[in-house]
Amino acid sequence: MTATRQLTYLDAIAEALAIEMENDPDVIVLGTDVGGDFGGAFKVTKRVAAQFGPLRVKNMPMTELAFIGAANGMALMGMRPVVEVQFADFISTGFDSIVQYAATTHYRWGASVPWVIRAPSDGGIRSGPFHSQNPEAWFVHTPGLKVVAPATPEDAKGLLLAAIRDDNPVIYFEAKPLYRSLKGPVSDGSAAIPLGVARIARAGDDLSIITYGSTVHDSVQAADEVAGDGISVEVIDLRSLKPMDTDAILESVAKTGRALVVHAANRMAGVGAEVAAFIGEEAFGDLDAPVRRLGGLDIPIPFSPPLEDAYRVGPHSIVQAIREMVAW
Amino acid sequence: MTATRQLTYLDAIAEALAIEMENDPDVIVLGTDVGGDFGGAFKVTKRVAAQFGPLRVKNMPMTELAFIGAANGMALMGMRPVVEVQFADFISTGFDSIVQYAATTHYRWGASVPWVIRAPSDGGIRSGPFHSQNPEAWFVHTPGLKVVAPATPEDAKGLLLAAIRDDNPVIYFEAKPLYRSLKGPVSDGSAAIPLGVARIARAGDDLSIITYGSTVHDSVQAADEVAGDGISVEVIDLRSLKPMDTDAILESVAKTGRALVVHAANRMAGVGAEVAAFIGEEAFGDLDAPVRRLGGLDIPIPFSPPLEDAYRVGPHSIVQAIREMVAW
Amino acid sequence: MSESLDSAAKLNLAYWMRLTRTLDDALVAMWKQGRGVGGTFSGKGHEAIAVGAGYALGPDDVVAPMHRDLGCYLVRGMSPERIMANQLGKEPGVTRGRDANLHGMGDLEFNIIGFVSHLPQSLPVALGAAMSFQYREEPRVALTFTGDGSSNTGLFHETLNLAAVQKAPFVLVVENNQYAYSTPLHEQMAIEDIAVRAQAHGVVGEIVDGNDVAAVHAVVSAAVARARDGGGPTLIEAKTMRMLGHAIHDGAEYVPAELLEKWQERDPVTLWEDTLLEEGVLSPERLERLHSECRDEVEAAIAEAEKAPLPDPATVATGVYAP
Amino acid sequence: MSESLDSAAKLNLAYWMRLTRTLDDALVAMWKQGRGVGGTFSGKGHEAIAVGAGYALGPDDVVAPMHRDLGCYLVRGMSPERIMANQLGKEPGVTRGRDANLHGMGDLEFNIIGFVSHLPQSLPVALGAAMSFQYREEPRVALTFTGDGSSNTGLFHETLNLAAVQKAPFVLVVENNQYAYSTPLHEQMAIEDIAVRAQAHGVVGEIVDGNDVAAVHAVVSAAVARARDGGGPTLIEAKTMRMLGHAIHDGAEYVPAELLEKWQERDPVTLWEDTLLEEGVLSPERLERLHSECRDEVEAAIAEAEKAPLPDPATVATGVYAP
Ligand SMILES: Cc1ncc(C[n+]2csc(CCOP(=O)(O)OP(=O)(O)O)c2C)c(N)n1
Ligand SMILES: Cc1ncc(C[n+]2csc(CCOP(=O)(O)OP(=O)(O)O)c2C)c(N)n1
Ligand SMILES: [Mg+2]
Ligand SMILES: [Mg+2]
Repeated sequence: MTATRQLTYLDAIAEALAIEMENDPDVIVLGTDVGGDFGGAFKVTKRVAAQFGPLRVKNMPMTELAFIGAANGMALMGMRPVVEVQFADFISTGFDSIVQYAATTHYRWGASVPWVIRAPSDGGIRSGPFHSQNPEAWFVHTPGLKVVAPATPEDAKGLLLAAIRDDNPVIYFEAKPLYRSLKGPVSDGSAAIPLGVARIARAGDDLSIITYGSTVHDSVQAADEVAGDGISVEVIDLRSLKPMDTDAILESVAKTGRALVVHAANRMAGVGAEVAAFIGEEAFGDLDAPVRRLGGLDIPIPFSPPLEDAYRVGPHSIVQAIREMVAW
Repeated sequence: MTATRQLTYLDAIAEALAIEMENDPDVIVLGTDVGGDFGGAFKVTKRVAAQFGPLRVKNMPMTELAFIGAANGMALMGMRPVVEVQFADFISTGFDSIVQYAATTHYRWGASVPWVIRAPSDGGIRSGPFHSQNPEAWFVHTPGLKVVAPATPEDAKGLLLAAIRDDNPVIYFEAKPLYRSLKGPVSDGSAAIPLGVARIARAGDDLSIITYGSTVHDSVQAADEVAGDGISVEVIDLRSLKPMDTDAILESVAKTGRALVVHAANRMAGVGAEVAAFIGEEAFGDLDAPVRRLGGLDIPIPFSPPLEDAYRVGPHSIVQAIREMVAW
Repeated sequence: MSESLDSAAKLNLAYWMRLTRTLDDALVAMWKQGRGVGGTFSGKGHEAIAVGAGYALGPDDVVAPMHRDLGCYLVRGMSPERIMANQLGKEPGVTRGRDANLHGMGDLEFNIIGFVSHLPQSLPVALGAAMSFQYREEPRVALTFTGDGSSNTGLFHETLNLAAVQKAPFVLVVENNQYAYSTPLHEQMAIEDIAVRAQAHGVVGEIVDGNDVAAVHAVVSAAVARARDGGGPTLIEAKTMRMLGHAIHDGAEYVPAELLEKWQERDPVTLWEDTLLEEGVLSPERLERLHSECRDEVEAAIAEAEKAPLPDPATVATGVYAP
Repeated sequence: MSESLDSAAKLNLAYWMRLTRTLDDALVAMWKQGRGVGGTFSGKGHEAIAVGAGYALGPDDVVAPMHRDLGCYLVRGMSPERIMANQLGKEPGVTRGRDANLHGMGDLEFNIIGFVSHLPQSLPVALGAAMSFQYREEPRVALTFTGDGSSNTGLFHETLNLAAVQKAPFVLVVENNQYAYSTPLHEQMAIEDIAVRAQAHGVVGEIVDGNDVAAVHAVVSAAVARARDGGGPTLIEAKTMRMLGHAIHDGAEYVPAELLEKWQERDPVTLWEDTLLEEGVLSPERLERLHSECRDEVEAAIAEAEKAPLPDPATVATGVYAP
């Protein structure tokens, strides 16, 4: 189980899909354009489409509400559908099937709905308001769902394996800017990484950044930058947003006394608000400075490069926040 | 413009609708079962249905996505549709028409979408997981919407007038447990109460409760209860959640040094997280105790009385939190 | 139509319909007396559809009933006590006090899938079940119900279309009861027969008299058989009338009295009993006994349910997730 | 079919289609050369639909085009510069750098409603516009476009049903181009003609050759006239072929070459030019001039757009709300 190979973030996802489809005939893939020679808008399912064919990698008409609803029914029958929404933005089209049906079923009548929705999210690639969204907050607020957002190839693989094996509906947000741009070591084998356990992406003593998804990398970059000035930053990669590893957060903040919460999604009432509110409530005595949050602006995501850059969090804004917080 | 009459929360809403339909022929009402002699599941539109007839109070087939989408088109043509979703819970069925279309249009191409969606929310009346929801956090997180949640008959009237006159899409959450149970003074005339301005529901010095909707009343009740022990609690009724009156929050917290955020919606990543995170960030120096949050549990809303009571925030849990915070 | 049913089956249908009506009447009465919790729905007028369709399924088939289908829960084997306990929010209820009235009353032991309010969410869920049967090459069928109002929703069409493309073993019964809450058909749609909607998706469409249990049973049985044989999905429009309000609080003043009178003459439960009396399958005495057995069963169920405990509030947050 | 058009109109159609094609070709070329920003969509093959339908509307009518309808924006009066500037994310673009390619290119001055990606959100929006015309007793019509893939969505059906119930002055053109992204028709639906979906809602359904601009113009004109006269909505299925990939990055290897070849023979732009040459409405010289005028216009537009400024990042958060 040692990390032997370097894989892209995308290939790590594709590998996890293949492993679990081999392991378990109840795992099938559904979505628009996922099948055939095409293999998905981002080609994430190309490998499994070729390996398992159309009975297990099924093209759906562009009807998210119905095919996520159908995934609910399959899951109730003991199957483990892995649904791709073409872009995370289109998850809103299947909203009721997720937040009203899947999320509530186990509580109401005790039946499990073990599916995964894979949602390619995030931006920075000039795709505009409808191909760049990070809608995880809607789902973290919804009782009954699990929400995952891997930042590395290793986690992308391990968390997808865990998500598929989990007996609950799990939304798995892929950071699409990382698909091909990020390569990293990936373990052989089929070990899952448990949901709900954060990872220390970079250890440090003076300030904790709590983040997930693509901004983990921006945060590490920022941390490296300020290290030159003797500021030691710890970066906590949450990995799972629901359940959330609150112990890891508290432990880090107890050590550093300063917390900066960062995500790509827009800041207003985002997941970062939950994290910051949690820290303010549970670690008040540890805090040497106010908990700060960085996220996208509270605007639809613009497409033109200068505007999108102004919308997004990046290493530069993180560095600035770190410096201000340390000086507080 | 003096407050001369006592109206129920419901009648105050009905009055605002009637006033604005008289003032402005572009105001029409749409929704399932809103028209005819029936006048809506809660009879909120009965008065205007009788007064203005089926051309202005229009029954829609139970197709929220389409009729909210149609409201988008009407609004683009300069009309001011006021849409009723039968229960706030069903707003998720029209989600894309709200969060993708209406919310983004002005930013993208400069056209106004002046509609109001009236959403009867909140529970406590044994209606179960699909007739008790408080989904405001989804919309507060979505850029481009405005969100309002009146707690009193006076505000219900004044804020609805403002919402209808506003040139943006406004979601107006009605607290349905208050419809007939709450009576209060309501001003004559047609003056609006501006969106984005909070109200001090009860003045106090030792602790600030920041809340909205039905829990304003629970908070005031709790505040009255602890007043006997010499604890002076200020209750801030936000009224508007987006835009939010952050000045009023800061002013109160600067005075009291303690903030408790309360809402009926489930706590996890709710609007209260935004409020608490905001206070933690902007009023850190003022705080004598951690900012605390009370909200519903992170579960679907159960129907059986002992379970629903255990799910909900109420005066009792607020009193307990106040005492703990003051003792901190 | 009733020729294809043997006497035992005919009597069974009579029993389930009468039991349904008796339980339905009891629910209405209790809620009017203030002995209920929250609201409740009556399926009065829908018994022939709920029972006739439910009875056409095999034990391994899956069904997702809606809020007028009390009879379907019964015919699938759910006990009146458990149903009553659910409506009263009691611990032994199907949802253990979590979900209201008939909502959420799923139990996979009976191959019943529970519904949510958001209509018609059960449609794609039942279709997904049908698609799993197909994938696993199991000779099972999934059937679900929906209303005239729900037949206007997008999800109705998306589901039928997907079912058609997949050629899934899926049967959809539309209970056209003339109203969606207060809204009559002509304010909901500009067509006469909902069954024509099948053509939009390349699906077989049928119309049946929803107050004739034998007719419902026959048309559903044929559709189920076709589905099981790989013949794909069927849409069945069963025409009937909602005889009471939308839910218990609704007096339905908006429904013309003549319309109700007209349909009252064709009450599905008595219609079937009269048929069996005429055919000699039932004697008046046997019918009387049937009625009193149903009454006893329902009364016992109420007594049990009323004395059952409420859920323990300490358990409120358990069971949100599968372990 | 072309009989009902006078020569000037025929020439106009030829001009708009050629301009559309020229601009479309230029966009494709620029993006392939890396001179674009983000992605772009080609409407190659859709010119007769976009132009023919757009040309059938009066100036007060409202249109909500989709991502294959470049020609419709042009025929409604939006300049190639502004369209090009939008695609390049420039400040003078329709959305001032806010929305990508053809998305969001609404401008009420031209009675154009912008679209969002979430298909087919424009349908109810256009219907809402039509309902306002009805309410205000204005003799205006709203028309919108959608694709074969989008015709499977629930919103397609909800919109048609609501339009039918309201008898709204609404025209819906389905551009059946054989594919939804990589998915061919037979994996999307189990019917032959999308036009049959009209019957599910009591709406008039028509089928037209989407590569024959005069035919499109005629059938849309008739539908618009009927709508204006209170005759209610029409669904028009225009059959065509998407001649390039779904978007610029897509090589569309999944489309059989023969299919493209077959449709290439009936290229809507040259088909119409050939018709006009045959009819003597166009001379070869005039056609040559038309082509070079379109080229000049597009080149000028590109030059203007390329030198236009990008938006000022300081304005990024302005305009989210109407003041
Ligand atoms: C998406 C959604 N919107 C609104 C409602 C509220 N509602 C409950 S039942 C109903 C009418 C349903 O009519 P129909 O489908 O004909 O079923 P019926 O009740 O007549 O059996 C409405 C509007 C709902 N349940 N779901
Ligand atoms: C709700 C939704 N899901 C997925 C997509 C991604 N997507 C964009 S266009 C498209 C195919 C649309 O096909 P069709 O309606 O036939 O239009 P065409 O592109 O062929 O003109 C898809 C799947 C989308 N835009 N909206
Ligand atoms: Mg009905
Ligand atoms: Mg297409």
